[in-house]
Amino acid sequence: MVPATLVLTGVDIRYQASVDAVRDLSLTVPRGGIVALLGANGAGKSSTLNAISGFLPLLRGRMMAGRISFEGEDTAGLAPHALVRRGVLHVREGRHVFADMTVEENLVAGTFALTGRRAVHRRGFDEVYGYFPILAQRRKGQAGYLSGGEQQMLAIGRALVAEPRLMLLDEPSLGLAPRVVAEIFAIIARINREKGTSILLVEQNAVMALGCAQYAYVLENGRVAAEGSGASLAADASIRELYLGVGADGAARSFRDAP
Amino acid sequence: MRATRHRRALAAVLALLALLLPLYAPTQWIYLCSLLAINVISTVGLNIVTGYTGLLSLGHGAFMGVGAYATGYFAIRLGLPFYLAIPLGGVVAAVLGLAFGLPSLRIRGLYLVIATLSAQFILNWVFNNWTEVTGGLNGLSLQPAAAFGVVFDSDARLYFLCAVPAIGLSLFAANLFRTRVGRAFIAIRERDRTAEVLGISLVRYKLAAFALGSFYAGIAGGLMAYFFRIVTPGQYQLDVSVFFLAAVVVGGMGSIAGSLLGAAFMTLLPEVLRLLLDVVGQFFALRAALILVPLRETVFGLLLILFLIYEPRGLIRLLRRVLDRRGAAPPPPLIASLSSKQTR
Amino acid sequence: MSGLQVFLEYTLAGIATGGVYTLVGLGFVLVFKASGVFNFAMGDMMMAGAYTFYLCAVVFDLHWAVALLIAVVFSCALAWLIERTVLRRMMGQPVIAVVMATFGIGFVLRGIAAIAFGSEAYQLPALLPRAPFFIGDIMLPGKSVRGFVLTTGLCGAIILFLRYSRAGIALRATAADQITAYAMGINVRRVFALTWMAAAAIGTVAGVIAASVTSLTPDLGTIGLNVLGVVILGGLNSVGGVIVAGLFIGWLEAMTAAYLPGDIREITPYIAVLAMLMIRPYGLFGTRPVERI
Amino acid sequence: MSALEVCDLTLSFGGISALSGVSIVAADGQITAVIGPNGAGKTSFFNVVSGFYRPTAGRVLLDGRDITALPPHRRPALGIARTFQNIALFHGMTVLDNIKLGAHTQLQTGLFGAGLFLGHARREEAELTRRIQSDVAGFLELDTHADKEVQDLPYGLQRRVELARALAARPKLLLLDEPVAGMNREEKQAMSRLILDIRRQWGTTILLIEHDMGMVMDLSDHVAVLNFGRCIATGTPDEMGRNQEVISAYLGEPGAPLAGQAA
Repeated sequence: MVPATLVLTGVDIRYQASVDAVRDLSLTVPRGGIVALLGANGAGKSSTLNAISGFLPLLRGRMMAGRISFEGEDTAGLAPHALVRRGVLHVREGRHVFADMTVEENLVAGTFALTGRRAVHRRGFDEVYGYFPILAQRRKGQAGYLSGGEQQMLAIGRALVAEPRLMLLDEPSLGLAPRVVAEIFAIIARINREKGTSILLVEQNAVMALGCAQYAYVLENGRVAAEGSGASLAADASIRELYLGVGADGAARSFRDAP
Repeated sequence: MRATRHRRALAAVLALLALLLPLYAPTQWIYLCSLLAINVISTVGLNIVTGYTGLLSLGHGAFMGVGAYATGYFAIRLGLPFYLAIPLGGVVAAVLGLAFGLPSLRIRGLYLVIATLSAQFILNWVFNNWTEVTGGLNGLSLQPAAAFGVVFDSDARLYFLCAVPAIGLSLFAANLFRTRVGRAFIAIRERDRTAEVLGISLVRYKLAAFALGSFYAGIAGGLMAYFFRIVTPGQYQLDVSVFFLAAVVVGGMGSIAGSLLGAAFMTLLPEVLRLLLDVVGQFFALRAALILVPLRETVFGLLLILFLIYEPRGLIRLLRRVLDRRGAAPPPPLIASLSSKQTR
Repeated sequence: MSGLQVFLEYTLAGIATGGVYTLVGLGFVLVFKASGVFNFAMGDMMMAGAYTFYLCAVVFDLHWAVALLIAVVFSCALAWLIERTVLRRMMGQPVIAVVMATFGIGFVLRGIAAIAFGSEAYQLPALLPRAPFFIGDIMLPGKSVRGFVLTTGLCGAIILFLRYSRAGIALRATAADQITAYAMGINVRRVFALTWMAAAAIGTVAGVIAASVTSLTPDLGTIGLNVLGVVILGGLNSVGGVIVAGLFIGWLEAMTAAYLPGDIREITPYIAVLAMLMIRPYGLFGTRPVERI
Repeated sequence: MSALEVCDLTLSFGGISALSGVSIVAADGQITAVIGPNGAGKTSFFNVVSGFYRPTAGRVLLDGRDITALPPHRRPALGIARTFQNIALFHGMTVLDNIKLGAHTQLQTGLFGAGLFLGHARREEAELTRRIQSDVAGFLELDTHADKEVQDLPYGLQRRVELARALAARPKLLLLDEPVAGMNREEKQAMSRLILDIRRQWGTTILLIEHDMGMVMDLSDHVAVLNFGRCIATGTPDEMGRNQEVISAYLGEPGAPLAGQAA
């Protein structure tokens, strides 16, 4: 049997200020699959991604328990750049393109992940420009002047250059107009299909995420509150409750009446 | 509550011991302790600015110089008695401090570092070149301080001249931090934008802290003038600023008691170095006199680095940890809030 | 000699000195850009490099190129040591603590140099030919002009390196956003160490040029402090700002030396800084930052 | 009557607009929730109200008085207090000192009074300590922690200290930026009760940014929904729960059909 790309078992994450971010989280990203991680703000979605990509220590957080294994290997203790060089690419929330650099220079920055694997090459760039033709037009322009959607494309493209085996996408829809969001999700699905890249997707835009994910987990207060196939969750009332507070149990959650 | 009462009793006993020092201490001690008292004032002043309010000043030495020269000028040219000349010297230092700090305090902390560094060099140049007032390279020579028929010319009397203001100004500073003023200083150091939302005017409080620190420096300089009875440009150069910076860091940033410890440590250190060099000099053909100054600079620098790395909260923290048996808790970061935005 | 000619002569001489300032400023900005550290010891690192060069070239009588090479290597090693033992341990501490530490480093270097070499001034070997240089009727000191050509070349190389090389991109990426740089697979800690070493190498060259134009004393590093204030105001993020600021200060010093009495030249940079703080508080090229809370 | 009235607020940074034409009214003594997806401009809105950002256009009125151009440190004296999304306490200070800072503008002691610490300064300080102990600390169940340093407290308590600091100013208008982020269900319930108690006890007008919709539905009298820097809807919680535009802003829109669904 082929091992899953990513397996988390019993992961506990805590930050310095003794906030419990995530408790006893287990999830699996199958090879070549798209898995969505949904939940409200502060539910622990970003913390989970940071744990996988090794950023926790940089953010004063710690993994207190549990195991993270990538392609069958335990990745605990690996420095973030080392993980990147193995093919775990984290596209952070808020895009974080290098605003003062040109589009192409941003892509060059992405090639550092290839250090030790193979030399820099243009083919990767062309592929990115193939997925995102708009970036090709802007290749000499400063990234800071791109629109939000274009910056998101660049952030994904920059990760793509590094030939990822697993992409962690943190809220790619953040602050983007619905039409742009649809475009970006279409390309994410295409990348997944054509290159077989496994994807773990953190989203607020539940409809979009469930539309392209095969499987999804819903986090609430650092724990998995629900999980299932994308389609089944989309039909589930718990998603509505999570976001709108008007679930099937209706008024059961009143704070006003609490003693 | 009990802890603070203990601490206050301890402070009272120490103050009493300090005031009675000439009764029991040998002469060399009295000399060193006078110097210590002056250094305590200056260190406390810099601690208010740098330790409590988080504004780094590299011009503290120059502001001491301003106090020394102004005091000398008031005493010699205007014939003012020391009890007017010294406070006025402090005021002049505070005003000059404001003049240099004003443009930068409106903006950000780092610009103050540059402005104070500029103050250090510019003022030093003025000490050298404004001959009519400063006496140029020859400097100013003062008569011993005198008032109401008492002449402060013996070691013991000079000691009182320095110790009384040292105790008074230390108490003044300690009191600040029992009130809204001191809390505002610390709040600015920790998170200036949040402090603003609580109604603290950043500009006003930064200026107040900086002026107060410069005033302390000026008073220390004025006492120094009467202590050595001479004021020369060489006394107030950049190394003096580093000396007091080291005193603040070694003693403990944000602690008045720490300032005392730091000043004591730094006052004794050159003496220890001198002794060491004398001993070593007997075995090797070292020209101790030539080496002493750069050796001191090296050691000041090293102390600064070592304390910043290994005990950023200074000797006072070490002392508390030794005294406090329960002190199992790890030391809190000095300024936790700033750490994450270190680069900007 | 006409007034205009004197003016031009001083102007050109000043700009020539300004080249060294620019170089020191670039070393400073390099470190700041990558790691966010204000290195107040930059001038003293430059002084240490110059003494190493002196030791090799004069005391051990090596060829100047060999001596320079050794000096550069030594400086790099020193910078690596400083980065490793001091700055890396201070990561996460507030800016003022780090500034104090670099200031302390400067004092240690200066003190050690003074203990080892005393405070007398040394002359460096004639690295740069002394023969004066003429532009039309204007005579310029040969050392300064050739020093300027050297510094310009080096500045150009640095700028091109930052602009076009892959390592330059890594450096700029780290400067812009450390976590994202990690996310790109850039070894951020190594970038820090490398920039310190690069700054030290640049500083050594600047130090050797500066010392050969005048003379070598433990106070050579004061140049660093002179430049630093100006650089900070020139705008820390702008390489162009550093170049303009460095040249401007060189020119201003020459002007005050020419037209103002006394040795007010010594404090020219500081007066310029204070004046600038009053007029343009966010720096010559800096803009009021948008702060996010 | 409205305590806070924000009219036609526009805020942009370097050409990118964070808020455009936002008008929100917080009625006196009521709880108004500001909701919307991440990046919708909620915190920017708070930052304009507390004075960090000067809006590009629009006005902020407090009790009818125009405070648009007032610097942030002048606003607490008018009765505005806030808490922060990421707790912004002063580490290295005790809980009591942190809370006392909230009352800064209500005290008078100046530099010299403070240094001498005689008469007035001493009395003022003692009076403040007493008032905080009796009103705020007791109310928020912090009295046993007064002398602890804040960084030693657990997260939930830190949030409470921040709230206590804001209350020490006896504000007329309280801005709460995600007061229960990262809390578990029990802590959220406790905090919700506190917020209701504050309103009941002092009649404070409250503006609340919150993502927990259950809590918003429950606590607020009035809801304003932001999306892409615009206010897309206002009304009662129930109306918002049924508003199609609000629902799609939160759940996302299917938008154009996907080019290719994953297999």
